[in-house]
Amino acid sequence: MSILFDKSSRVIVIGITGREGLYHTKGMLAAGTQIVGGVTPGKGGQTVEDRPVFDTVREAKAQTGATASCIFVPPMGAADAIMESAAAGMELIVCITEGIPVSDMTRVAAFLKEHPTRLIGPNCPGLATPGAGKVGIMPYHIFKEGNVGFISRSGTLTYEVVALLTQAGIGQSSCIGIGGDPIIGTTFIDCLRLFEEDPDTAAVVMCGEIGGSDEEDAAAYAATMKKPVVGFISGRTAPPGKRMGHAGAIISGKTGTAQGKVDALLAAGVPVADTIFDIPALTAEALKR
Amino acid sequence: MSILFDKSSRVIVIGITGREGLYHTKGMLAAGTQIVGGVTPGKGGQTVEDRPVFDTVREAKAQTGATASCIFVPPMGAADAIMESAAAGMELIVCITEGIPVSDMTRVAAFLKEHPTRLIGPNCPGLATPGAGKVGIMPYHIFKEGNVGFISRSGTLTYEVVALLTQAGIGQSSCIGIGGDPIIGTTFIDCLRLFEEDPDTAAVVMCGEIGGSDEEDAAAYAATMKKPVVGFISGRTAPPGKRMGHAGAIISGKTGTAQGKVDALLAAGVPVADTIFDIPALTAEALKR
Amino acid sequence: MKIHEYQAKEILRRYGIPVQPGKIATTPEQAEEIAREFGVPVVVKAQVYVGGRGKAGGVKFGSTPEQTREVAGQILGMDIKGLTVEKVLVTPAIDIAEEYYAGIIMDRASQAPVVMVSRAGGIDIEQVAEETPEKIIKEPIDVRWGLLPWQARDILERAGMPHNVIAKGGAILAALAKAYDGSDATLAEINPLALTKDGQVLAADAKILIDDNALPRQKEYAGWAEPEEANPLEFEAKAEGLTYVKLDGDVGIIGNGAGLVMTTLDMVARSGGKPANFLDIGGGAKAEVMKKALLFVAKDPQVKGILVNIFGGITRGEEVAQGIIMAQNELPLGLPIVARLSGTGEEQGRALLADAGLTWGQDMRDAAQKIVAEIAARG
Amino acid sequence: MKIHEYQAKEILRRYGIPVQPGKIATTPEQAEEIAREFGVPVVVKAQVYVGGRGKAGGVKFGSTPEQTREVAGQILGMDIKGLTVEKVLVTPAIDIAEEYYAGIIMDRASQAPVVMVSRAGGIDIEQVAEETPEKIIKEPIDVRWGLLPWQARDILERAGMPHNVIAKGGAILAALAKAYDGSDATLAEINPLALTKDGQVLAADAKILIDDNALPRQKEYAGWAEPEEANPLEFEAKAEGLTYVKLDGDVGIIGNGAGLVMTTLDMVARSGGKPANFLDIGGGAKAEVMKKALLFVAKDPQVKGILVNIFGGITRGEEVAQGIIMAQNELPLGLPIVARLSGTGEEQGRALLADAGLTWGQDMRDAAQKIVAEIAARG
Repeated sequence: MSILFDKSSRVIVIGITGREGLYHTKGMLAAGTQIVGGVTPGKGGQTVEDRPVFDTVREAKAQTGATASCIFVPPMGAADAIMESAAAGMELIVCITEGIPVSDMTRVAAFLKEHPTRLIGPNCPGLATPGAGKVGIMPYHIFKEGNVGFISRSGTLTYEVVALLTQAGIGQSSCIGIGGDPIIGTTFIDCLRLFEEDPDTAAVVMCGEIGGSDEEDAAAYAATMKKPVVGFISGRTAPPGKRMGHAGAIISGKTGTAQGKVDALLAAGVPVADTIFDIPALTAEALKR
Repeated sequence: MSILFDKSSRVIVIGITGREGLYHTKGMLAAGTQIVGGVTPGKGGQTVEDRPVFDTVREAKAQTGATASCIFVPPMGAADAIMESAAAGMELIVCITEGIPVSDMTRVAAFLKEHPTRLIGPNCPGLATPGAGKVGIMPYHIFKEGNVGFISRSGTLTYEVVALLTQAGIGQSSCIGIGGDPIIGTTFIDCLRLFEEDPDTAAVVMCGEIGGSDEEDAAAYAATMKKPVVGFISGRTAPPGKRMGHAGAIISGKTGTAQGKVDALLAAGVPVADTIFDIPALTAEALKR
Repeated sequence: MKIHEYQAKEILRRYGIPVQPGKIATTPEQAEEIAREFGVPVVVKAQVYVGGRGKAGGVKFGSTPEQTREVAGQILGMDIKGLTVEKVLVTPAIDIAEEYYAGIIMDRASQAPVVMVSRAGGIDIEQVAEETPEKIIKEPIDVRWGLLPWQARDILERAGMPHNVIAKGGAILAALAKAYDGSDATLAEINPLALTKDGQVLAADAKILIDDNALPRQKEYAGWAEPEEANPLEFEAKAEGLTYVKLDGDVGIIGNGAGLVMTTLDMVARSGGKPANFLDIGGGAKAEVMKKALLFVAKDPQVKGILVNIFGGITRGEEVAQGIIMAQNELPLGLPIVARLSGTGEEQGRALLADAGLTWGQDMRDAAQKIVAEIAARG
Repeated sequence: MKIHEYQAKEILRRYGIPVQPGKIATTPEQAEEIAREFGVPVVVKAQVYVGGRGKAGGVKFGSTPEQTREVAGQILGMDIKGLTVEKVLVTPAIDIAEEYYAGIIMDRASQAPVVMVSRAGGIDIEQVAEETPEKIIKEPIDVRWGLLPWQARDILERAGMPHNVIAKGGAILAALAKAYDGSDATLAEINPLALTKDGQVLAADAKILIDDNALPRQKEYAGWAEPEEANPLEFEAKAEGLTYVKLDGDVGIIGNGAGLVMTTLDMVARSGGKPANFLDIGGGAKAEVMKKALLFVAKDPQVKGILVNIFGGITRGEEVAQGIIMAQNELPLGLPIVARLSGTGEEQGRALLADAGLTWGQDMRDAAQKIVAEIAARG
């Protein structure tokens, strides 16, 4: 029915006592997510929405049996929260925080090689499994249960496209916002692999953007997949050398152009939507294959 | 016939163009050691004693098929030379240098966990296998081929005791100076294990000193060995809290006392010589067992 | 964040990398004085945030103090790729025997900084990478250990540097990696790393980019910020906390979320318009932020109309509508605005816009087509 | 290398650890002035390199500036365990609610620094370790990552610190680990880490030992060196590059190699003598070094005879013998010297000694017995 997250997932919110953490904890609870507690160093012993708050992730995991962390910690402390969650043995870590220094993320990347876990983000909207709930900040009402996997680097663009799919009657199995930073824990190709193995996913929509070469790598893998993939690339009008909002959305020299990514997807047999309005039709077509 | 080093070992000298490096390169050559080259950054392309000098260990290994490094690099660069040798894939690294900052050695210790190799030292006289040669600075003429393994933390004390053994007609299989620093690559217990497995060693003499608990650990292992071990501990008159020359020779609180080590050895069934003059007799007796 | 050559060299100096002495002049007279102090010949180098200063005439020799004043006078005030030269670096000329390239750059693929070294120094490394990639040695840094001195030497050796440079060069490269890490750089390069005829190795030119995300903990370097772009609007936007990129067209664009704004630009282009900018107001923006964003976009004299595209999640439609209405009175009369609001507060927002007589679009495509049509209608 | 409390606190301050302000006074009048500046009450603390200053009367309160002068006058010049107090630290008194212990110490067994934290602060941690080891949380630092902030908080939490201290305390502990690493310490401890009644967390006392081997790269801290021991000979030896330890007996001992010298001490003791010192001349010493060592050992007024024990490898017997002969004229008349030379140059050395009428021993035991006998003979 889903990848990475389902009804059995037990989530703790890191930074639960902050403004953002608290707001989205309520949203996740409303979506039916099992929030079992939270962590804010120095505020252990308090409760938030009737959930216990702990000083450390280790303690939170020991007391609540949590399997996933959702991180709303300010940028300078977020890498630390990721490493703490990984060391505590969390299976899934979703880091929402935007603005983490890239050198911190290089350390996180090295640390995660020694601490097997799945990191989504940072600088991402999180993930949702319609019918089971969400981890992160996606507006849950736009989803519809179904069999299309969805992957995107972006937040609001995800909402736009998911809303279009839902409007067109196409439901989703799981929806992953992988994040707009240059260094992220989970890339397109990782998600494609997971969806390929998920019995409840029949097709995948991936919305890429300029910068890096994750879309190209994913295209090469998509060519080998049994399930159909539909692509979209944003930033076709972006000039080189300019960071388009996302730290990762930048064309450097000749790498990371929208055209290069579109070409790679097409070459891999992945139909690419011209505008987001073409995505539902291409997806419906893909589902027929 | 030996542990760690034999006639097939191919040695490069790191710091070969320095005063110490050059002097002891001659000594090692005189002892019959296969010195195949040397390394001094910036002096690649030169030769020393007809051996080629390289800028890097990687290059030296590639060109000469070296299997062991002998390090004579000044203290501030010695840890770097150890790591370079380990990364280049040396099987054996002997670091003679005294005075390496202990924080450098903590990094070396962590690095070596990821780069399997055998480090002897630092702050040690190296090792010798009578009949095959030596790696390091031990005076080679004191040795005699035989079947007693010898381990010591100290340099000149080693020479004294080996000379006494040789005088008494007791030859040695291999002789290892493990070094007097608090953090060393190879400890008593490591050497005991190697000698226990060496078919050409019949008994082992270990000369410990105050500081740390390596002798106690070795005693526990010696109790389980098939081969007899003879012990000696120096520093019985050393006061607590004073560093007796070796950075590692210091009694801290109640740990590291000579009496504690003697007691541990005796409890493990290891006879302990009162003075070094008693070592040959105890060894001869052990060999009869 | 960009910094000037002289500032990059100051960072390198702090990490023990040999750099010629140098001083900044903002007038020709100061340049002359510095030339007297250091002794001639000197090099006078424009301090602007662009490459190719040499070709543009922004780097000149001064063989006497008087001539130094003269060439400084030519360079100061010069326009290089749209940037006015306001200061020059005056530094003793060195007798370069060979030039190398040494750089550390953040590499997405390795999720780590990568060291790059080449004997083909002094020229644009991207050109080398394209034409003769075999002349570049690249190796990722294991951030757990940092670039160890022996690794630095090993890289230089593999890059084919002569023996006599390996020891000095290795120390410089290892220090460059420390400088990169310590200053939270995303790029730190020495180009050329010069080997002088008298056997010195030093950083003859340097470039460092600092991670914007790290500026809160790099307070000193954050204080070095200057207008970075030919277009001062981008600098102003940064100061006001807006994520703004200036583009060439005439359709001002505001949205929430980087991916959505980029997609909106594409949609405007596909509808026959030309985007004038990228502006992301982020998540949960209030009316005040929306108003500020509109007024900011309108500052660009090229802008002939503005498209606002909001998908409400945390951002509420009525706040956006209120912001647009608040901005109306302060915006140039008759500047067309088309808004598209969707999601949270969509109904209230649209009602507010309708009451105020403002145009709204049914969806992103509809809104894009409307603003393009309105601009075209007004000529 | 030992440093004073006020210097340790200066290092902690550089790493952002909260420490009360403090100033050093060398006269009672200065102490009074500082008390006026900070405002009373203040604490006046003897700055000497030993523990237990409090019990020895080296820490006193000043509730008025005048009283501060008075107590400073009592403390300055005081003898604490053989050391004379030459300076005091004057610092505002704080209202401590709870005391913790936080330390980083080099641990041989883990080949890494170990963090130690305890709620039983303010007292000797070795005593806590012995009597109530369960009150100490110990954890080695993975030097590849350093002590990460979350690990610091986790350790505090496990040590049973109250919730409200975890965040502030964690930042302090992580900074302490950085200070330890950055200053090449072998020990860095805050004891007590004080929680004040107004909710502050600060380092009320601090102790740092710096690795002697690292002093060449810790130039600033190396410059802080002062005589460390009650016996000034050890400090002087250090300055002269001799590895010397003062002991209680009357037999001066010189040898080459730490293990050999230690064994020589044991042999002298076993022969009924009492070693006056440990002195290792190292490998390859020349005659000049031997002479210097002899003259140095003879400075100790307790020394009644000297044993020289050399096993020649790189060190040559004739050099040693020449050194002894050269020293003879400058040594106190009639001070017995017994030398034992073995290995390289043994024959030549012995011949030189015999010519000069000096005693030599056949081996280490013989030499030890001879010097003990000679001293005994002279009473």
